[in-house]
Amino acid sequence: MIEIRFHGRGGQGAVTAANILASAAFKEGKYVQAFPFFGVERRGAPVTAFTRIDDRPIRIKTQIYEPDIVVVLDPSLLDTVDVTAGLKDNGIVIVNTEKSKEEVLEKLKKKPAKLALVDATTIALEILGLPITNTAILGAVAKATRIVDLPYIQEAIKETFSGSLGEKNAKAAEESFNKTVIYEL
Amino acid sequence: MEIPESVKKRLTLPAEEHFYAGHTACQGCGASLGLRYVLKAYGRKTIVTIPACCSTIIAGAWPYSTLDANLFHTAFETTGAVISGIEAALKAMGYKVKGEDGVMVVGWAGDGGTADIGLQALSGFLERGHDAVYIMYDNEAYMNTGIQRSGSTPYGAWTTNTPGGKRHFLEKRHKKKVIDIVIAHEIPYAATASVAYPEDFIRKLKKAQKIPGPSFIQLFSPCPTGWRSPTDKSIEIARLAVQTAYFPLFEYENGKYRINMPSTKKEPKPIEEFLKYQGRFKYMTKEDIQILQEWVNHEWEKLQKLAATFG
Amino acid sequence: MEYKPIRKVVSGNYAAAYAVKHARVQVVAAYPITPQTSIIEKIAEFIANGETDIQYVPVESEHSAMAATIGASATGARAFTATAAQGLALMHEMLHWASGARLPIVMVDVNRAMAPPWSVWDDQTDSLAQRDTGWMQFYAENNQEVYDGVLMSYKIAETVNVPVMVVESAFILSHTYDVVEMIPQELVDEFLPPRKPLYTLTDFDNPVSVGALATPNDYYEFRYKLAKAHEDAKKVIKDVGKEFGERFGRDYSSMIETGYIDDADFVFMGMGSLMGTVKQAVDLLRDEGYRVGYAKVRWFRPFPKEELEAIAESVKGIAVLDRNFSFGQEGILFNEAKGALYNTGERPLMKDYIVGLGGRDFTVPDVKAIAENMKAIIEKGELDREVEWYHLKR
Amino acid sequence: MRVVIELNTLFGEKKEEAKKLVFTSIDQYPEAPVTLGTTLSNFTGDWRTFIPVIDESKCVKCYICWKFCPEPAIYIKEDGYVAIDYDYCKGCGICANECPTNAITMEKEEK
Repeated sequence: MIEIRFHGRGGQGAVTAANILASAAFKEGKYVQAFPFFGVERRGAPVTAFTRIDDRPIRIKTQIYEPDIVVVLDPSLLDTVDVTAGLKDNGIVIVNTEKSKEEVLEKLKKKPAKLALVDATTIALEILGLPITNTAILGAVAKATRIVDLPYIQEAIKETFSGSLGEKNAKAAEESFNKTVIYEL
Repeated sequence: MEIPESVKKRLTLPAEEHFYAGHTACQGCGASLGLRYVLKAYGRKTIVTIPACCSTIIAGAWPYSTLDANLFHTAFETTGAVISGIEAALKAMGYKVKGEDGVMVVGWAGDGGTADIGLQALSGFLERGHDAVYIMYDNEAYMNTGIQRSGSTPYGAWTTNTPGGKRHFLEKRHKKKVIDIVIAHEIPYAATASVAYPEDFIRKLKKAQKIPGPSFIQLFSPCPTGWRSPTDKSIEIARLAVQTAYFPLFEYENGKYRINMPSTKKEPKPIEEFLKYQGRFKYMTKEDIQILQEWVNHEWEKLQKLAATFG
Repeated sequence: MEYKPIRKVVSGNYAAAYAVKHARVQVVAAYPITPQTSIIEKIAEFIANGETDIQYVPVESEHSAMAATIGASATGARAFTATAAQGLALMHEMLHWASGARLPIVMVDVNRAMAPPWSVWDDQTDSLAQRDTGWMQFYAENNQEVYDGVLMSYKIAETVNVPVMVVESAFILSHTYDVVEMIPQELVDEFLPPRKPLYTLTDFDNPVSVGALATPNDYYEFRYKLAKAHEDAKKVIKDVGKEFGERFGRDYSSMIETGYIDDADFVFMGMGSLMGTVKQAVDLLRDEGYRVGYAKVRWFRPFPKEELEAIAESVKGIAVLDRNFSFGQEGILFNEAKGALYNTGERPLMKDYIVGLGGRDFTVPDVKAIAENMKAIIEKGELDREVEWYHLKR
Repeated sequence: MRVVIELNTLFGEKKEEAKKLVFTSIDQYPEAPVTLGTTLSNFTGDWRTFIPVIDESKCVKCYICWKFCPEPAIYIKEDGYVAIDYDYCKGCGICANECPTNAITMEKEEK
């Protein structure tokens, strides 16, 4: 079972990202589970969301404490939230940022096995005209983790957002896939 | 037996009877008369909902029913909600609701079940616009539990929880204007009616049947037991309530007010006329009567202005 | 028609909404409350898209939600509502009305803790406090069981004319997306034909009055009829559960789902979503050599006394996991289970663990810790204490 | 005085058919609390203290009494005059009070 934790801010679509990732994995024939941190967070507050992916039905009904993968949608969270809390030793961290590998590593409490960086905000602004990074970041997830192939993610995005909005978001994911830089640490 | 054909055309009310005798209403009960009139107006293709009130008992204890129509008994505060559900179900099941040949969905609730505990459900029913008729039979107190004051009890009335006594502990608030609350929902049709004027009541019931959307009728309904009045005076008292303008007859239809006969007569009788047969008012002082008279005058003037301005 | 499931990734609440649509419910009257609201939002979306002709009554309170649902069901329609916690408590009076009038309403309750202090998280006390209202109660472990539970419940309710509450966990199911196998409409229709009401309010030639005053001479008999209906429902539940399994591959023929009972020293017994975590943990414990099993109580009302007795016969201990509490006594399932066994002579060691109240996460390590404690109790042959507030900060 | 009870009533056959329903075994009860008969089997006439008596010579066939009877227990005969079903009349006296020609009087009933 692979467990993924998303960190974002209310309104950025972390929960939607978790759901789209689950849907994409489901399309690949996996069993999935996606859920928000069961809180009462409002727009702008830090939020977390989770995705589980497995080859067998997932029975466990708890929050994720030791993720395999952490996805950070908002770079400012690195300063306020311990995003690597509980991260497995071979864990992957994916961050939306324009900062360098060194700058990001300095902010992480635990060094991941793999770090993936992409400026998803700029991609989102260019393609969607909005700083909503949930779909763009999923391109980076596809590239860095190989748990789900990009076309499935794009398909799941188009199911979530209809018409041209879906197309644009799918394009954002692709753009992000291409621009993501991966560091094996 | 069948009413002779020669007589039928002379009757001022529908001949058919869908309200069975043998019920257990008190002698001289206004509510039982009101229910009889409702079924005369709407006939058997009617679903009546009755919450906790005297009519729960009047309608018959299991296994007997006083109504020759379908009836659902419900909890005190739920009339508005239950008739909403019935109407929705009828529509889902393909029935025509309201109108000449439609099924009539009727809520029949007392003043406590309407003005007090049932006000929220009434409001929901009204604002959602269901095709049903809500009738509040107003006997001005909780009679089924043994005469306790309700929001609809008038100023100066004795009830078992406004018992007068040394401290002159009578009802100190004027009657809640439920019909005004109803009209504030801007429903298509609302009216007052009285058991003393059954032709007017049935005309209003028929009108409510024709007009789509929610309708509301507040029916003045004497209770000899609770009002401490002679059983034979029920109709007379109800008539005096209209003639003194204590309970004027009027309609509100699509934003327009219309005062109905006989409330159109210019000079209402003094309020003492309405009070005279009723033991519940016997503790009122002259000052009390004056306070009630002033309230009646004020409300009557207000209604006349509404009718003149929005008639 | 061959059964080819339609697999979707949906939340527990959406699973409920799909089941309502597939059950061809005719009237829905509901009021928003967290975490139930997305059920009615989804139903509203189905209506807006023209996918269903449900008459939707957006009532002004939960009390009215149940009252309107009762009105609709009495008229003859298949009716649904949903709520949680405070809303369910507000409905309480009308829950009695629905069962007393013998209306086969199905309602989803999203288990949520009662305030104060305010909490929107999972806790079973809201639904268990409705224990004596005459409703049947089905507790779903996962989103699939929410979907299946609603469909089966209509069939069961309409057979015995008793309403059913399908219970799912706040957020843990209601807002968690999971894979649900849905059944094609034609096959649902075969499984669940249109309702045949016990009575309606639409026979205008033979009118009836429903729920009239019954004197002490008759009331008693009507109570017995309802009691008997619950007793009869046990067989109906098993039959419908079996038929569901034969048609759609998911068997619900037992009211308590068990695992590893045959060679278990002790079992975890509980209801709802926490049993998913328990199942996962039991597999891990088995790998580590623990002789442990599980007993997931699916139906709390009617209470599966006979099945419980069979379990009690084969194990030395039962660790009851109560995500609920009856103040002044103990966990509610624990209390029920002990009471049910008293006259059977089966006396396994039973301990009550109060877990997960108000959404406190109940994890695999927690199950393991309880297993450790339970193992020691069985080795010693006596309880350390009867009721343990497991998570309490000490 | 003893009043002769007329066979004709407002409810005719329905009154004839109405009977007390007695349940002596659980199997006789319906599954749900739905009614099975009318209240016509319940004769409320014995509630009376005073009994309305009609003087047909004063009756003008206005039917006001019929209109205001809360039971209802007043019916209209073939000849157009009104009569009272004393099986149901509770003796409230509304009919006498409302009668414009005083054709109905309330008399003390001997039982």
